[in-house]
Amino acid sequence: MIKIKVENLIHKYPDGTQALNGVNIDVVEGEFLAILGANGSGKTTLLKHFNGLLKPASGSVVLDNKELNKSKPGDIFRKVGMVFQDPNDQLIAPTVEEDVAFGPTNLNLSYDEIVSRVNNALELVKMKEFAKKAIHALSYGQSKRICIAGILAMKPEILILDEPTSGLDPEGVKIVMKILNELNKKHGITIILATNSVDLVPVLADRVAIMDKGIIVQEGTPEDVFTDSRKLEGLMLELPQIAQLMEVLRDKEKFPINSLSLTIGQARQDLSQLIRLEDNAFVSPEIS
Amino acid sequence: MIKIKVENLIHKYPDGTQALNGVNIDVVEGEFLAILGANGSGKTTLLKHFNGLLKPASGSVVLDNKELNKSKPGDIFRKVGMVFQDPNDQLIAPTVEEDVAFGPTNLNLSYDEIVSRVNNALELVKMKEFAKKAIHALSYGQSKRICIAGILAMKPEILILDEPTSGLDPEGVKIVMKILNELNKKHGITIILATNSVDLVPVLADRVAIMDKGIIVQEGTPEDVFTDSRKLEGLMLELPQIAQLMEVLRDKEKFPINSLSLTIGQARQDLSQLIRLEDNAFVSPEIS
Amino acid sequence: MEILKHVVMDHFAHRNNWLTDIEVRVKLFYIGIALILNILSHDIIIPLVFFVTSLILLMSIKVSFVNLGLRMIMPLFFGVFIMLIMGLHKGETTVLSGSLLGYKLVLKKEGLLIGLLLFTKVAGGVMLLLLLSFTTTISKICMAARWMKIPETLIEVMSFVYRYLFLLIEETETMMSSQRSRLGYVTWFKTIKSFGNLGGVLIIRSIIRAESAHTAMISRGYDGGRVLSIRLTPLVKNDYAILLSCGMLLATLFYLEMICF
Amino acid sequence: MFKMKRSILFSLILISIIMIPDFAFGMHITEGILPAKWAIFWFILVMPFVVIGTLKLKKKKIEVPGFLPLVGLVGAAVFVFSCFPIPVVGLNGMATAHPAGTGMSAMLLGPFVSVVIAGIALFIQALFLAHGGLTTLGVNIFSMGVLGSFSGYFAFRLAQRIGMKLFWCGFAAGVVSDIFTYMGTSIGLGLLVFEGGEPFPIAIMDSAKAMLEIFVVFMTTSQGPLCVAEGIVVGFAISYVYKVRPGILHNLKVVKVQ
Ligand SMILES: Nc1ncnc2c1ncn2[C@@H]1O[C@H](COP(=O)(O)OP(=O)(O)OP(=O)(O)O)[C@@H](O)[C@H]1O
Ligand SMILES: Nc1ncnc2c1ncn2[C@@H]1O[C@H](COP(=O)(O)OP(=O)(O)OP(=O)(O)O)[C@@H](O)[C@H]1O
Ligand SMILES: [Mg+2]
Ligand SMILES: [Mg+2]
Repeated sequence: MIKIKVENLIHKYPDGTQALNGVNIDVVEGEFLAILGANGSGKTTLLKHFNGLLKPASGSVVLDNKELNKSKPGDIFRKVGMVFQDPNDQLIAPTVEEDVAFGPTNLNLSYDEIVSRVNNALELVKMKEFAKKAIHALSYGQSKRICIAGILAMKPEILILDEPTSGLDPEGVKIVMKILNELNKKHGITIILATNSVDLVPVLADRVAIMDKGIIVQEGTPEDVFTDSRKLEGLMLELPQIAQLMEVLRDKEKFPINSLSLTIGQARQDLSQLIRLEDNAFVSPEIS
Repeated sequence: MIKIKVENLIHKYPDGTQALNGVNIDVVEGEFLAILGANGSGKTTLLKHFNGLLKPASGSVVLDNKELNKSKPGDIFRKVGMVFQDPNDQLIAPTVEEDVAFGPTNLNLSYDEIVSRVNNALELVKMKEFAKKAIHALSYGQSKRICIAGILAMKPEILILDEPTSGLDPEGVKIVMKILNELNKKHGITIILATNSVDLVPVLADRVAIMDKGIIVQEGTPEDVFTDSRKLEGLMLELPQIAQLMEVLRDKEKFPINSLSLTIGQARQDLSQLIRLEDNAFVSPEIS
Repeated sequence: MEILKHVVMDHFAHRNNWLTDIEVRVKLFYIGIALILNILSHDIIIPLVFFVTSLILLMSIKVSFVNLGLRMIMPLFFGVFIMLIMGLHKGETTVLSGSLLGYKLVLKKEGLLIGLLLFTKVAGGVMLLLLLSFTTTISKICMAARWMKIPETLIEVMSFVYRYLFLLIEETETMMSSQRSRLGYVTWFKTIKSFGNLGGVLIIRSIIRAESAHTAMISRGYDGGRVLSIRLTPLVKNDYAILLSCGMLLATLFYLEMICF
Repeated sequence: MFKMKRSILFSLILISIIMIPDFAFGMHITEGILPAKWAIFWFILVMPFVVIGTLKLKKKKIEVPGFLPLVGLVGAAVFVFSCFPIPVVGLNGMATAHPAGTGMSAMLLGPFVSVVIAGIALFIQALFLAHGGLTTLGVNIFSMGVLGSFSGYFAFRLAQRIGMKLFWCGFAAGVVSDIFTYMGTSIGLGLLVFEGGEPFPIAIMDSAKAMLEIFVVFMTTSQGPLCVAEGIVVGFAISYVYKVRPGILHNLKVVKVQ
């Protein structure tokens, strides 16, 4: 089922910058969509249209068969939660607990419901013991997790994240990606994520859309999208490291590889198969 | 020749956090040193001791055989330039030109000298045509480059950078790394760089120091340091993607690999050699 | 906030055209004298002349009517307001009268005429200001201010305000979006409270930023000296020529007004 | 005929009242309105405040390293604060109005420095937003800078002296500085009616009546409720800072260390 339908979306900033030049994309319920693009390609601008924070100059965004322009902001925000790039822009209450409770309180829930939602959300991001801590005493990675918790506590159907892992150390990246994966696969939340780093996308996303100069230039599964490094380089992007290696092996060293593996697991399989193939050849030279 | 000598450095923040717990490290003239560590491991704190922005609680930092505590700040800043993590914290003048000129002006140079230095620095980072532009109209990657230009215009002997590539797209990362490489190899500037992303370090650094909880736990060439993924994971870090793949191939698939390659080029060599080895085996089975 | 961003942008001043190329001191001289003539004038001709000429100059560098209109609206409302006040308080000849909630109001002709003069002065003066702001960047004005021996400290504070204004606006907007996306603006009291939090965050952030800006300044050799460094180029022949012609034009205008009206 | 005239008058006044919130952005007197003598008068009046403020800044800049960027950044923050679109209900219905913000800066940096900041903010607004103007800079600095800062500062200190909670101290600063700012603007506008030709007492009475009327119009339209709203916002803001980073308020000597 199509959850969000974006048609011919154009956006102009007040100073005349046309940041979106006609974007078309459908988001399917329950999918994990990654939007990939260089600095300034329009990712953030597009995301802000998904929950009506920005208004289209022309074109339309349809959420659950209802045009966003015609929905009440409250209804949209109830369905769509957004995590911004900089956690400092998002955390505004003095303590962790209060911040996570900020959203649910505004939903006019009962006190018990609020408390249970806050607890559950903190549980999910593994930050329960930090409930009473002051926001400014958190590390960067921790504040990022609280941002996610704050949105989760509102129980959105769709979760939008703008570069959720920039500035995090590898461990932090892993944790955030694990949380997202769980939310998507276990809880069925639709996830849309914008990023300009290629290495974490293939691991998780069901589908990748590549943006450039305000339009979506390519769309498909990670395997489809990451086939050609030259094309990506034209968009200021690159293949994931592993895929780069595989491409070099295929093109320069003439390894017989069909599709480029994107993850370490896949590459391991491919390469070990190759070597084993050769082993076979070694065992029975007559056949070849 | 040893340029900076850090001995038993301990730092306490006013709120009691002991961010450095006895750091020992030597920086050799003309080298490219990468300091790698998880969020909160003390990288920024250490960097700020290299130019005297922070004062040690105990221990000493010696620059060119002179204790930093006993040098005049002006002399230190002439030698050591620092690029901060957030460009918005570093760019203080309203336009690009004025900002780059800020440092040279404080060196009391002649007007002509200032102008020529500003021009050269902007040339180096390829931002000459932006000279008159307002700082707030720059994109993130552009402002990062102006930060570097502002420091280059002071012609420091040592360049210190705090996460110079976070938030940049792959193209931006490449450009910044190319600039740094040129400065280091061509102009002989000593470079110290802090980061928590592992993939760009091996390409450039001569030496890597890994920090954890305020001390340096490991030190050596990239090849030395990146040998064991479990050790790194304990420090919230990981091997570069390529090295991870090679490790899996070595340990799980029993490929006969001696040292883990870190870059795509090395891995390509290693793997193609492997296959060729097998080919040899295939061509002359009698010999083996 | 939207409208503010719309208007506070100074990208017009960053463009290259013949008006932005004129020496900033020449422009300031012209605008300054013109503003003085504008408020000294006793009839609506001079303000209208300023209004029209500035408008034409602005059109010559392709400033759109929308941009001008947006900035003119509020001052012009103000002009109407002033016209009403003058009409209600000055002169004898009654034009209209009535009472509002038992309060007697009489609009008078002479007052309205004075009001009309003020209205045109507003239009002329604001257009002159716009002529300056659409063609001159703040940093150029800072340079000119230094030349005019305005205390360095003031110029430095202004350059800081200008430098960080856009950054803070942007951050505030993001914070507002995030509050909004968590329903921080659903009732009046919540709105007010959200604004309060926002104001608090803004103060904290600006102070933290000030600290790191200062650190950065120190590490770039700052020891209490100057912040701004670029100098003004000396005035050249061309500048004097424009200066002279501007001066003569304005003098003629002034003279005409003295003898003709 | 007479009825028609009356209805024209009514609609004129109603329209202008409804329009007020739109131009009342910080409520600065627009370029071109003041005759030269008043412009000069106001410039001379505010000059000492600006000079003292500048001297204080200069002295502090040398004494306290980092004071300059602090003033610049807090100035920028107050500027942004004064752009918050606060929804209020007045005689003219629901509207969004903008706080003055001087209460905030006076509280944080003291009244004299706050005058300087207000002056710079007014200068930038005059240029970029065409709010206020250059020849009217004097009167605007008087109403927003001098009256707004000093009244806000003293209200805050007084409230603190009598032991009110921090929220209410901030509230007092916000409300009082806002009211005084509008008072200043009303005085500036009302004096326009002042005529040298008439006998002094009559002229004064006339201007006073005009001032009062203008002030009443401000207070009954959205600007009145805005004073209260600004007070609440400033109160929340200052108590937020105190809750999250009390150190900041201690360092700026806004509140004493317990
Ligand atoms: N508020 C704004 N006013 C004017 N132009 C803007 C504004 N915000 C963004 N832009 C411009 O719009 C374009 C798209 O910006 P956007 O922030 O969507 O890029 P992005 O893909 O999110 O980039 P990044 O990876 O750097 O976050 C850029 O050219 C940018 O300069
Ligand atoms: N101003 C400060 N006051 C108190 N504690 C601080 C301060 N700055 C940093 N710390 C603490 O000191 C430790 C080291 O911080 P530091 O900023 O050096 O880490 P880092 O390695 O640069 O991390 P990151 O990768 O997140 O930039 C952290 O635990 C941090 O919480
Ligand atoms: Mg973005
Ligand atoms: Mg750091």
